[in-house]
Amino acid sequence: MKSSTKEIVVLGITLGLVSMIAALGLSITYSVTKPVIAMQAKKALENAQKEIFPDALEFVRQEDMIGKTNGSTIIKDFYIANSSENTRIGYLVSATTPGYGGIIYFIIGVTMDGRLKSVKVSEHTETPGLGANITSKGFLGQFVNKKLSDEFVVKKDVKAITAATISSKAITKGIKALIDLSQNSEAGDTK
Amino acid sequence: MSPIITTVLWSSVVLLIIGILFGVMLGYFSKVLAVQEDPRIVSIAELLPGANCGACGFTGCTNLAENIVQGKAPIDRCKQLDSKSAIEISSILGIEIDSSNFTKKVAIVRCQGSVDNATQQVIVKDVPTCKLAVTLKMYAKTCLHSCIGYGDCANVCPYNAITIGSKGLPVVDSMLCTGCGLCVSTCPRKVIELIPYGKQVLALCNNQNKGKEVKDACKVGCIACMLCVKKCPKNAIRMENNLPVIDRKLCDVCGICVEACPMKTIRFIHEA
Amino acid sequence: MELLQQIFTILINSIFAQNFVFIRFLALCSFVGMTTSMENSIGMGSAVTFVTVMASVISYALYYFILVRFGLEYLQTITFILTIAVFVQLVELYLKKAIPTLYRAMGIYLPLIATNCMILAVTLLNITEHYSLTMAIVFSLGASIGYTLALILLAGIRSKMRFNTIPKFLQGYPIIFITASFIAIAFLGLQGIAR
Amino acid sequence: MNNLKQIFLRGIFQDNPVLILMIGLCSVLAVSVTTINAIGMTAAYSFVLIGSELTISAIRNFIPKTLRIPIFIIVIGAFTTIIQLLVKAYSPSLDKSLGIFIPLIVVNCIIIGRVEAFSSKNNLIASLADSLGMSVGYGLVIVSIAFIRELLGSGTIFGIPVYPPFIKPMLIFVLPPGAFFIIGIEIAILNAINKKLSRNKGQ
Repeated sequence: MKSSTKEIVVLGITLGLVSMIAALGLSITYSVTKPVIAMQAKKALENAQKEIFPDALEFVRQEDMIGKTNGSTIIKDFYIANSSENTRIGYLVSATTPGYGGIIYFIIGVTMDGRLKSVKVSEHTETPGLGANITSKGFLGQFVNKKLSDEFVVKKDVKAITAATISSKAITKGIKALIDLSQNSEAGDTK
Repeated sequence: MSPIITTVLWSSVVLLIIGILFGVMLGYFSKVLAVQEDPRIVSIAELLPGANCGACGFTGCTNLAENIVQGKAPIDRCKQLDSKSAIEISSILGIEIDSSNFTKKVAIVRCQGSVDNATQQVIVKDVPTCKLAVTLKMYAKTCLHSCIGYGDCANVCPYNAITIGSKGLPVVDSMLCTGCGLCVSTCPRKVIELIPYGKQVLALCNNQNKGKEVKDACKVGCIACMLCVKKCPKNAIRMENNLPVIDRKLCDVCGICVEACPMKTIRFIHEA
Repeated sequence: MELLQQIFTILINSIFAQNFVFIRFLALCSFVGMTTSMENSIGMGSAVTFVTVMASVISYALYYFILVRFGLEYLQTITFILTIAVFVQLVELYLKKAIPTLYRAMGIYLPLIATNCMILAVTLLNITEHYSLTMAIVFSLGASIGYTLALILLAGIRSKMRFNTIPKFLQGYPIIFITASFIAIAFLGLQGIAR
Repeated sequence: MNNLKQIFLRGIFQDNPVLILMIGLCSVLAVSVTTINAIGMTAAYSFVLIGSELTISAIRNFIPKTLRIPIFIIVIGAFTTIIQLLVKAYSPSLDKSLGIFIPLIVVNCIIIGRVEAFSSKNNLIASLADSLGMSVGYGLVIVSIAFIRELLGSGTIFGIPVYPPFIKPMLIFVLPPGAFFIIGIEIAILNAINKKLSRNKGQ
C-alpha cells in the first residue's frame, strides 16, 4: 500500500502545482486588466447616461430600487439625473424583460414633466432581421416624448414592427411595467 | 499594490488546493477502481504500430491485441509488424514463432517503363485512375503489363510512402513504407510486389511476352533471353512465364546477372 | 405555483425553444460523430445527461461557496472545466469497472464528453442567468434532454438515409449537415412558444 | 525544414480541422454571423491554440499518464481566461458580440484534439508549425462561412450594406439552419478539391 499512496501524493502535488502556476498567470493578467475593465464599464455607462440626459451633470444611484420587479420586468439599475443646480431633471432606469428569443436589456429615460425622454435597447437575442428591429430608430422613436399616462398597448398607441409583434409587444409591456414601477415609487418618494 | 497581491495569493492558494484535491481523488480512484485488465493486452497494444489501419481486419490495434491474447488472431495478422516487436509480443505470450517471415516488407514497382523508356502510344492526360484506364483501355504505354502511372497506389497509401515520380513511375520510400500491402491490391496490373527489405537483385519488369514484342514496347523490358539464368554461378534464377525469378536463399547478390542482362532489366535494389 | 411555472418555462425553453444543438450550436463534435447508430446516441445522451446534471451541482456549489467568497469569479471557466474533466474521468473509471459493455460501446467518446461544449456552457449559463440551485438542475436536465432528443432525431434519419441514393459529392458529412439544417428549421419554428 | 512546411500545409488542406476532421464546429457556426466576429474569434482562438500547444509540448515529458487530460485542460483553460480578460478589457465590442463563445474556446474540440494527438508527442517547432497551420485552416473556414452568411443573410459586407434596396437579403442564412447548410456545402466543395488534388498528384 505504501508505494501506491506515495504515487497518489505525487499525482496530487503535480496537479496542484500545475493549477497553481496557471492561477499565478491568470491572477496577474486579471489584476492588470481589472482596472481597465472597470474603466470600460464605467465609460460605457456614462456614454449611455450622457446620451439620454446630455444636460445632466450628476447621476445619483438609487440602490433600493435595484431588483424591484413588475410582472417579469426586473430593474437592473436606477439613477436620478440632476442638472447643475442640483434639481432633479429626470431619472434613468435600466431593466430586463423577456422577449421572443430571450432576455432584452433596455434603458429608459423619464423627465420630471411626466414624459418619456428616450428608450435604448442595449442587448437582446431577438431573431435577427425581424425582432432585432426593436433597436431601430423608427420603432423606438415613437416612444420619445410620449406621455407616461398613455396606455402603451401595441396597435393602439404603439405601432408594432411587421412580422415581429411578439418582440414589439414584449418591449412595450416592459416599458409600461417600468413606468408603473418608477411612478408608484416616485409617488412614495420624497417629492 | 496590496489588492493585487491578495488576489494573486488567494487565487493561487484556492487553485492549489483544488488541484491537489482532484489529483489525490484521481490517483486514489484509479487505484481502487483499477480493472484487472489483462496487462498483456496493454503491453501488446503498445508494441503494435498503433496506426489503427484496420488492415488486420480488427477495429484498431487494441482490438487486435485482445484477440491475439485470446489466441483468436495470429501475431503475423498485423502485416506492418517488424520482427523486433513481433518477437517481443511472442515472448509476452510465451509462444515461439519463427521470426523469418517477420523481416520488414517493402513494396517495389516491378516496371521501369518510364516516360523515356516505354514507347508511348498516345498521351492520355485526363484519365483519373489506373483502374478506369484499364477498363476504358485508355493508357499511354503500348506495353500491356506496365505500370500505367495514374497514381492509384499513391492515393491509397495511408503513409504516403509511394508517390508518382517525375518520370511517371511510382517511387517507394522504403523508410515510410510499412508493407501493409494496400498498394499491391489496388494496382490493376499487379506491378507492385512486397519484398523483404535488404540489398538484392530483382528483375524490374512485368511483361510476360518474348523478344520482339517486348522490344517494341519498352527499351528496358525483359525479352526472356535466359542469359541471366545461364550466367548465374549459383543457378539461383529460373524462368517463369518469360520472367526471371531469383531464389533469395541461393542468390549471394554477386551481380553477374546484372551485367549479363542485355536489356538492363535485372537491377540492384536497396543498395543503401 | 410560481415555482412550477418557472420550472416548466425553463424546461420547454432549453429542450425546444433554445435547443442546445440546433439553435445554440453547442456540442456539435459529438453530435456529428455519435449519431451513426441509435444505441450509441441513447448511450451518449444518457451519459451526457448524468454528467451535466452532476456537473451543474458541483460547479454551482464550487462557485458560490468558494469562488464568490474569495472574490475569484474570473476563475470560473477554469475551475468548472477542471471539475467536469475530473468528474468525467471518474465516471470513465467507474464505467470501466462496473459496466464494461457500456464502456466498450462509448470508449472513444468518454474523453470527448469532457470536452463537450454543452456541459461547460450549461454550467456557465447557470451562473450568468443567476439560477437558483433547483433552477440550475432543471436547466441542465432540460439542456441534456434537448441534446439527447437532437441526437436521436439525427440518428433516426441517418439510419434511414442509407437506403436512398445521395449525390456523390454530398455523401458523408455534407448530407448530415444539410439534414441538420432542415431539422434546425423545424426547431426555429418552436422558438416563440415559451416566454 | 520541408517537414514543418508539410505539417503547416496539412493543417490547412488535408487535415483541415473544421471541414475534414469535423471538430471545433460549435464556435464556427455560432460566431460566423458577421465577418468581423469571425476574424475576432480566429484571433482569440489562435492565441489560445498556439499558446497551449507550445506550453504542452514544452512540458510533455513531465505529465503523468493518469493526469493527462486534467493538465491539458488547465493549460488551455488558463490561456482561454487570459484571452477572455484581454478581450473584455481592450475590445468590449468584440466581447459583447462573441459573448459566451470566448470561454467556450477551452472546450473547442480542435485544441484538445491537437494537443492530445500532436503536441504531446512532438517537439516545440513541430507543434508551432501545426498550431499555425490549424489556426489558419480554422480561420479560413470561419471567415469564408461568415462572409457568405453575412452577404446572403444580412446583405452586408463588413457591415456595409451592398444590396440594392429592392432585394431583401435571405434571412435564413443568418439563422442557424443557414449555417448548417453552408458548412455542408463547404465540406462537399473541399472533398471535391481534395479528390482532384490527389488525382493531379497521380498524373
